[in-house]
Amino acid sequence: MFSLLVLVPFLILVAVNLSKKVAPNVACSLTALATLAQAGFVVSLPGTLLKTNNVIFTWLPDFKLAIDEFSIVVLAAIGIVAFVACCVARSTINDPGQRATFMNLLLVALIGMNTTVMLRDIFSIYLFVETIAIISFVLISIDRGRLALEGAFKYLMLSAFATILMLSSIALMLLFSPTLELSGLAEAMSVYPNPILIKLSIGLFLCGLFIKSGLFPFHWWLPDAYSAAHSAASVLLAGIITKVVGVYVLMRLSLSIFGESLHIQAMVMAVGALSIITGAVLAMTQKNFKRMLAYSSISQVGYIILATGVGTPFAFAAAAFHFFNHATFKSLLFVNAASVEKRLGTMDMREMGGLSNRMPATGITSLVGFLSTAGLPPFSGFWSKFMIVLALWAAGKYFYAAFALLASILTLGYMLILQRNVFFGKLKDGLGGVKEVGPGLVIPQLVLAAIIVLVGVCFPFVLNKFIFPVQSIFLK
Amino acid sequence: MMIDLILLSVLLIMVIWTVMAIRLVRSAVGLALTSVVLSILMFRLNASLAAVFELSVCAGLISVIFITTISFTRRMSKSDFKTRRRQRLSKFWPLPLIIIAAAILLFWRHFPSEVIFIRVPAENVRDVLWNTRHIDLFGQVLVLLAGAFGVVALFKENKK
Amino acid sequence: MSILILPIFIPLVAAVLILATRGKPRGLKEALTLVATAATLAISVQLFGKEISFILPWIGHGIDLSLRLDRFSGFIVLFASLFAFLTALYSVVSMRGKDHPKQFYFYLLIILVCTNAAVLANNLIFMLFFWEGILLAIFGMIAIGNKNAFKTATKAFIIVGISDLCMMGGLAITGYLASTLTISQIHLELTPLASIAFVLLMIGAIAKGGSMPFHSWIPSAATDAPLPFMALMPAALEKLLGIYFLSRITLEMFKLSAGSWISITMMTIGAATIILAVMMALVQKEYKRLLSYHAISQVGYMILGIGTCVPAGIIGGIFHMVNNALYKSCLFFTAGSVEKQAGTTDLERLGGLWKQMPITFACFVITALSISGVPPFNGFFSKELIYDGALERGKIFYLAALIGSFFTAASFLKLGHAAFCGKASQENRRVKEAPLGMLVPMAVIAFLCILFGVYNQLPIEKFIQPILGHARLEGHNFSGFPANAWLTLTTIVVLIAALIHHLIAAKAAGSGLKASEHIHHAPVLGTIYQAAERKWFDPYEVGMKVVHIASLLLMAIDRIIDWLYDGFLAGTAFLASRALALLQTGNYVVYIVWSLVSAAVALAFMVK
Amino acid sequence: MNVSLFGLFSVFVILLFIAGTYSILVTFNLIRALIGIEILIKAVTLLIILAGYLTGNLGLAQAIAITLIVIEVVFMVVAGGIVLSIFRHHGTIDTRNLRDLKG
Repeated sequence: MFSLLVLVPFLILVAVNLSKKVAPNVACSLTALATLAQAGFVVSLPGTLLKTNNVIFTWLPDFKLAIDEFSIVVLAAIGIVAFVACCVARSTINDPGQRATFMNLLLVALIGMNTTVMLRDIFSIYLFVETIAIISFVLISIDRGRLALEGAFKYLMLSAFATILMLSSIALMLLFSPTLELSGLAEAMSVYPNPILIKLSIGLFLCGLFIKSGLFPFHWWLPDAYSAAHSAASVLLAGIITKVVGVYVLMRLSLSIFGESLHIQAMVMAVGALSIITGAVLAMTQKNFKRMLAYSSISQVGYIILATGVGTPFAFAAAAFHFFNHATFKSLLFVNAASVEKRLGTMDMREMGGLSNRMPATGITSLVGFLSTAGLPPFSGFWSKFMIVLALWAAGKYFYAAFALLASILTLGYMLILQRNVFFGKLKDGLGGVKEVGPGLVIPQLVLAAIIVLVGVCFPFVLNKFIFPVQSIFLK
Repeated sequence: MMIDLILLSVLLIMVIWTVMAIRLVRSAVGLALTSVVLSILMFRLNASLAAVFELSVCAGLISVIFITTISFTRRMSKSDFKTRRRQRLSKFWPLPLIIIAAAILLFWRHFPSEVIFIRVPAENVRDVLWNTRHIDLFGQVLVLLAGAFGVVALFKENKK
Repeated sequence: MSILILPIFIPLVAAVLILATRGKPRGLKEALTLVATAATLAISVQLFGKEISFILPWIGHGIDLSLRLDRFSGFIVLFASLFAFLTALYSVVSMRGKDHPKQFYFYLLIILVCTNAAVLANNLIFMLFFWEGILLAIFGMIAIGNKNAFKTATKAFIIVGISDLCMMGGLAITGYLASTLTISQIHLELTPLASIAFVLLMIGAIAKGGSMPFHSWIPSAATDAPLPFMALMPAALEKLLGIYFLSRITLEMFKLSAGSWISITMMTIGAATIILAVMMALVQKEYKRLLSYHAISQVGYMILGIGTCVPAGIIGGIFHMVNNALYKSCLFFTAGSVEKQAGTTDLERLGGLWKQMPITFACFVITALSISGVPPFNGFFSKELIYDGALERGKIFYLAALIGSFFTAASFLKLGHAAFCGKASQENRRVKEAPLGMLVPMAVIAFLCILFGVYNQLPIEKFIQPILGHARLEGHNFSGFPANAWLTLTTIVVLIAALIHHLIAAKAAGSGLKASEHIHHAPVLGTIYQAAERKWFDPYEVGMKVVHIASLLLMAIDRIIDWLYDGFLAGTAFLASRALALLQTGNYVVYIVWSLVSAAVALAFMVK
Repeated sequence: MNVSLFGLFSVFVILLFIAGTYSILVTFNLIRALIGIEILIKAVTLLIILAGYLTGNLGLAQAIAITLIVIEVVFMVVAGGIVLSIFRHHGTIDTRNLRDLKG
């Protein structure tokens, strides 16, 4: 069953490219259907998964993939965001050839992400992460604009350094471990006598992941790439790709091999906290809509990393929950940005104002995304941030708990600035003729807003069905 | 041991030449030569299959890619070349010094003096690739697909 | 699903439906309210006497939707539903032509929902949720009254809100001490911390009941809020809820002994409330305001009774709660009838109404006799039990209760004399009897007053004694006339004294209304009354004055803090933002250097 | 013997890292930056093969190295495409043109 997650996009990819007659719109629809099906399939899983305990499965002999409760949360997020990116691409990329290429790349990225989530081998994880990174370079520069190419090249350079760091780490791991499978690796680490080499290898890999996920002192490429990318690409990139290649992998590895040392936990938490504060502070003075969202993304990812660093099952579940919520509300905000860009043709916030009057659906859904990001009840973001603070407190990290609470005030601050400048306040002169965007963009906005509200309102259900089971990974 | 030292030194010199060469084409050729020396080192380390790949793909294919890319960009004029030479010398002269200083420092400190290795029974690389790591083969297919679509996206309508 | 959820669910559904109605089919809201309250009443009759518990997992970690029905909560739910039904019936007529009927019925049902849920709840957090819901409903209900109503609503909100905050603190400490949030599992010894928790919880409970010093919103609401609200909330449901919770914490959640300082505190609060509020009531010249002060005064009896911590007092307190809810809501109903028919409740303009409104008058007489404690009406028996309990603990409390009784009788003689007897003024000649829909609830309650008096075995043996259980009763049976004949005799003497006092004073002053003037203008009391009329004894008003002065004083400090937040902090944040943005130079070489330096620092930290 | 072999190789690998990083940091030429990355990847490949040789786990090490070479090629093709596109926009391959996104 789970191999369908890889097979279906692959078959669509083959079918779309084999015959030349297939219009890009058909590819769009097929991909959208597949991603929706993925989200639905994954969400229906937990009950059966727990019953049959069918966690590790093989495809060909030894083709080991595994699914657990955490993978399910991530797979659902992948399905939703890929669906949204599909819709956005359909209505924002005008050139049919480019659209077809975008769809192909999206499908390859989808296969890559789905496989990454199921992998349990550190080199294979690196390989798929690199594949997705290469796709991201192309996605960013898909319309070959001047700034987009600049962003793509910066990402490429920083990503190359991340690659080198991760590969050096893998080379060091080969010295003390006969296998690169995560469980075997953890075992080898526990018996190997030289702690410096182990810490060095873990540290190198972590630094690579920090670059890939865009955490504070490593974040440099992220605002440039996000703000310059085509809007469909930025939805995909900000919503899920960076999160899977960086944050998901970090969380997955923290389960088996990072979790041991207190030093490492302290460092991960420090990086997370730094990202929270600097991302929020930097977002406050931004003039570019997407750039502000990019900094906000750094800040929110900081929360996930902070919770991951705690190392308790509850904190990890909270991080997984925030992972999902961040994927939904950040992609919602990026879709809002795409809508505004489609109508106004610019991302400069000084030229915007009062758009909510002219674009009611965009304005209201952006409000939902904003409230969820700022962590106000009853939206989903409130619950996950609340859980993170609780987990920090329960683990005795009082300083970080207070810090996370105070930092949400900053989040509220920059989000208020954003709303005031773009959607509310007085309508700017010359924007009187702006109309609401078409259904191609309104539908994904509504879908995402509905998910955010539903997850927030049905929190107890979501918590018991999806989030608390994540804790059971620690027992396995 | 001695041969290794010599080969490594040659590798390092090749790299320095690659970095410091003034014309880009020479840099690309330097890179190809670096690959050749590297594959010889790999042969010495009993990694014959990887060495063959290194020789054919890196020394061959990647050099071709670089030279093609370079040929698409504008060629340097003679006067340009002379000014560039002065600039480069002023920029790159620290590199050999840094390398020598770092080498002396590292050897003098007996860098990593004691590292314990976990030895494992040898396995054939073909077995590893085909039997235990075919997920990597799938990944390679995916990378190639990504590259193909990337080339389509980046080059397709450049003629327009 | 359990049947237990129905008393909460039915009114909730009806409330939501009412919100959804448009004005089109007239009478739909009223019909919905009547049907829902009647259904709730029927179910609560079914539920009464059963013991069921029901748990629906909600958030987990001890916070569950957990309900418990026992003798006590079943009894409270029964009466709450009864009063809600009667009030709804009364409102159908009395609210006709008033503003905001939709909101009124919505709040009425929500109050019923919250009361039932708070009473049935077996989980502290769950209870608190609905307890706060009542606060919001009170605010909304008062706010739809007349012009001043919003101010009064704010006053009520702040006073009740502060006491609810105390209660939240108490709940937190209780939960911490008991390490469970399930009410039925909490049995705490009175350690110092537990005493603090108890006092905080008690503040929440008695403030809900309307005791001093949390009373001052009630007289204001009496003139500003819609009248059925007064009959429903301060007269009935709030007493039920407040005293219910007070009894729960006293009898069940904390192990309270008769000699503890908490018991003395409660009795003192009770006695003080009785006397102070009744003194205020005595000099009122407005029908509803007078009643509202009695609503405060009577709660003093209940707190005194429960505070005695002896069986007679507790049974008396709970019985008095029921009786008070009955006659006080009926008295408010008569006030509503008079207001609707005569157009005013100002006692100076009323008089001689007994001819025009005989049934209303009859109901008034019965309930006034009840509240004054005349045998054989219900008020007499509950007061006797409280006297009995108070006498056991100290003569001073008994004396206070007795004085309260004297003034109660005096003020109701004055009220009846001024409103219904005497000479009818010119404008009152054409007043007619109230419509049937208003008379029926009054008559039902008046009948219940007589029934619970003459046949007091029914409420005491069926409803109240099972709450305490046999162990606490020590084999006594508290129904029937008091065992101590001296008590009865003293009460009757006091009542007769009140009557004589009234007759003499009324003759001297020339009218029934002015029968209390000599007290009003007595040497020391006069100044106290003057101060009270200037609201010097109203904690809320005094607090507001202090706050006003303090706010003026703090203005300067406020400016500084404002600068700190607005100028300094925001400025720092923006400055930091700009400074950090300078690092983002756009040159990827700089990015790489930064990343490598940070990686080196991170590695050094980790390998260290 | 083995230890010193590891020491020798690792020192040279570090020197290669220094050379590659230095060239990336100092140059203003996009293609030269890519060549710097190539050098870094070569150093890492050597390190991986060395680790495999030292532990006898050459099968795994070679498999990794081969996969790495494939990634390297695709990476370079895409990077070259981006560099060429940049060249089409600016007419040069000077990195100083890539400083418009900042703040």
